[in-house]
Amino acid sequence: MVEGLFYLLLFPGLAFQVTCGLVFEWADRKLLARFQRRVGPRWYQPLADLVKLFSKEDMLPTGASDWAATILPLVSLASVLTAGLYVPIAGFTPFSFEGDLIVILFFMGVPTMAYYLVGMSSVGIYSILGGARSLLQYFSYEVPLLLAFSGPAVLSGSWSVSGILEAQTELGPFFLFQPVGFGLAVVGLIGKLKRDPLDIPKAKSEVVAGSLTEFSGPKLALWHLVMDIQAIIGIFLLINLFFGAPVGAAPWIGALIFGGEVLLMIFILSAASSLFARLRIDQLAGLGWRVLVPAGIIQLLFVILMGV
Amino acid sequence: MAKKNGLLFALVDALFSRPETVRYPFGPVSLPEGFRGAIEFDAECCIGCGLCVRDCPANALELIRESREVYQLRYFPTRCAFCGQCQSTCARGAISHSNHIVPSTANPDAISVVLKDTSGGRLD
Amino acid sequence: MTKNIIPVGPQHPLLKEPISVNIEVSGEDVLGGSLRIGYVHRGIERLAQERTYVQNVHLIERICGICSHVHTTTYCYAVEALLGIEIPPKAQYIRALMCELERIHSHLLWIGILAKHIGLEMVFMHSWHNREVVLDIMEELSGGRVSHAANLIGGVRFDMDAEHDQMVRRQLRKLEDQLFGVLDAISTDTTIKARTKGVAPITAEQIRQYCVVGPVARASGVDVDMRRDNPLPPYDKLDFNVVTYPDGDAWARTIVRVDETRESLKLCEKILDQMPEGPVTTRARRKVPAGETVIRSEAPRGEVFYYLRSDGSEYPARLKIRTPTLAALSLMPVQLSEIRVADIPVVLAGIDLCIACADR
Amino acid sequence: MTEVDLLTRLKEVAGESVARIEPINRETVYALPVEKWLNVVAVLTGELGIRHLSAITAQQRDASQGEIEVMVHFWQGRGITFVLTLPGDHPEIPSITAIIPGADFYEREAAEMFGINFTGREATPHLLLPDDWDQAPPFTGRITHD
Repeated sequence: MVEGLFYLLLFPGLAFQVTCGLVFEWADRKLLARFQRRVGPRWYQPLADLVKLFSKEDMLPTGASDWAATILPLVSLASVLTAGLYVPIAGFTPFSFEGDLIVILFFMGVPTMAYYLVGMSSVGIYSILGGARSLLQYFSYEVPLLLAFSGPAVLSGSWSVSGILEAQTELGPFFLFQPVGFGLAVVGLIGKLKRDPLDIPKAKSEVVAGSLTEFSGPKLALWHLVMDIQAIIGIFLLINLFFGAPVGAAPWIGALIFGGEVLLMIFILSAASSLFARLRIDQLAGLGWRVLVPAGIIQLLFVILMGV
Repeated sequence: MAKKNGLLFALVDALFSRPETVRYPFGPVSLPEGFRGAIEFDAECCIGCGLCVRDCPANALELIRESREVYQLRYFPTRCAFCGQCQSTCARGAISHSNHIVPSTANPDAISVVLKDTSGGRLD
Repeated sequence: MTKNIIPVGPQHPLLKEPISVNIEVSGEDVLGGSLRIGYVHRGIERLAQERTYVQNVHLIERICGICSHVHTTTYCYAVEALLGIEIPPKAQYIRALMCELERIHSHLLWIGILAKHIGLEMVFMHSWHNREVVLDIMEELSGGRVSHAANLIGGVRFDMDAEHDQMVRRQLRKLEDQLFGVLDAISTDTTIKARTKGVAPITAEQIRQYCVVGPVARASGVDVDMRRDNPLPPYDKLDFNVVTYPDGDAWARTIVRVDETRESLKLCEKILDQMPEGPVTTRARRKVPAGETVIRSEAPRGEVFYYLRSDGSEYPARLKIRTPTLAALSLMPVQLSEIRVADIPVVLAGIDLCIACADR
Repeated sequence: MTEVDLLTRLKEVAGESVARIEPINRETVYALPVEKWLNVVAVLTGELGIRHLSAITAQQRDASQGEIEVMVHFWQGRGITFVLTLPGDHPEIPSITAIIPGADFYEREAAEMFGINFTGREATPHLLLPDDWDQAPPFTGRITHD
């Protein structure tokens, strides 16, 4: 009971994930700032933003669904936190079971749906456009992402993340065997997180802030938290699936290596957002279905043949 | 190489060079030689021709006549557009721009200073 | 599909200045748009009639925050034409130098804004970082980053000695060093190309119909440049290329400005090389004899047109200012059709909006 | 096309009242009758290829007379300006937007600032002035300040 509460609230549950999410946001903003020759925020800036937003007035335009706007960020937060429970941190897996990869992917998909619904339940044209775009984008990146994630699963013959980790201790990190799959997973993750260059649903110059245009105060804070935690969970998952966990090392060395891998991933994401211009939604659909999906299928076939 | 990976090169270059941000109120601010701040007035040189008052596009100057030889200048620093016209107009070199930055206000008529001579009429 | 109106402006993250574009969309397709300007109309043409010629120099400077110098230069040439005086050659060269620096600064600003609109915040920051060098040069020379107050009727307000000359050359070399990589990157980058190539093409015929000028016209293959066609001194003694591209799409508009930035850098060096010695001001009377004049000059955004009539007093009788943005804006509703919602920022950026100029 | 040729052609189109008046700076200036204005513009943009409209300047040369002068500035390698004089009490001039779409904004501005009525084009909302502007056009008469 006490142990369960510890897992849920502290590690790897709420407190740890929120902290990691905020650290991710800080690292990301700092890196972006340095790429742009700026100084960047101090380490407590994301937390300060969060506190500030929570203390702000909560407004919604008349006609927007108050019910949807309140419940959807909470549902999203709950699902990303739940997903986080099943993702191993440096090989530490308290709740592992066969098939937890599917559960994680399901829960990770919930915020996207919530984002779509929240846009559609609003009255502003920007929100509606943002919601519609997020669904279109979902169809473009989700299939390549699933194909990329099934690579490690097929190779290790297990649909649990800890099973995939175990397989990697024998075979070596999977990104060596599946570089294409790894690339696809990164692109898919960027799409899932709606980050530059695939921030089409919330492109500032086109649809202001997408579905979240009408949001303010605590609800907006919750959405920011969801995005941050979703990002860090996605990164954790990617590392588990493609880098594996160090074998037989002391826990602190394992944690150190894991932290290094996380930083590398954050660097890749930040650099990608700095280096590429935002795609149009039709270009993304074209890229997704003409390039990424075939590449994913070929990669999967290659993995299946290798397994045989 | 630099051509092909232009943006990547710029990114790495930026990452390993010092940030350009100026921490404005905390660090030193370098002003150029010809910076146009609050004006300074040299009553010794002034002959009271009043051209500066006429040419001022912002109506920031008023000439006060003390006697035939002695003139003072009333200056509204927050009306001033810092254009340098009075300095260029004054044939006797009685008006010059200092490097004192004047903070802006909501009411431009609120502050006025009577400039008597260079040392006493300084705006701080 | 239902039709919706996207209100871009008067306040919108896309815009730095207030303008209202109501864009009719159906899903992701743009059907058309209507335009409303005048949010920053200050009545400068009317105000100018209430001020003396000398005061007007500084009023005119405040038409625009980017091309402020070219406005005062054109105005001063107009007044000097009425006065019948010619300013000393060195003053002409200093005016031209400031004009070219301003062109670099305006184009770099534009490149940054385009990059920001298509989600390349890093290029935006780097471009504006380079622009800062140009602003530093101008501040060092004139004492002001944006309001240079460089012009007087009858000359320029500051002189350039050998030290200034060295400083400008040093800064320009520094700028070249850090700029050319970014410019190359912009003209070869795949994603920028993907977002701008073929977007909202303007034909040369449309350019002529709508009397559009400047880089937008040159990007559609219309070879106009008032620096060459109707040179104010000292452009008649300077040798430079006018960059044109035939494509007419957003990509061509980008490349034209990138190339013009390079061209202007070269021109700055030439101006410095040819800079004569001598005084920088000449005496100008306050009362301007009756008469009228028309002056055309090339601002960073295209042809600036000034009509000035004097009735012999100290106050202008009529001052007419036509800014290049006004011409380009009339073309915008035409461009806002058969594009996607995602192209709106590219189209809006492409014509280099300067609303303060357009409204006056 | 030389200036003499241009003047002859203009006289053919718009009658003998066309006059070449004193040039302004480097511009050649022609005075035209308002009635033939549309025909002149059609000839200019069509066979003469003078298509670039730089600006339209309206002004009251003498406020007491009230006559409004419309100057239309073209550019084709050199500046060509046409001057049309309108009566002050009822200034009316045919719109050229059908021939030169780029004239739209300039005409609207002149209409707002001087109260000139450009005929033959659809009514448009204000371009520069506020929507609720109810005073006289800014360049005619005095503006009352609050």
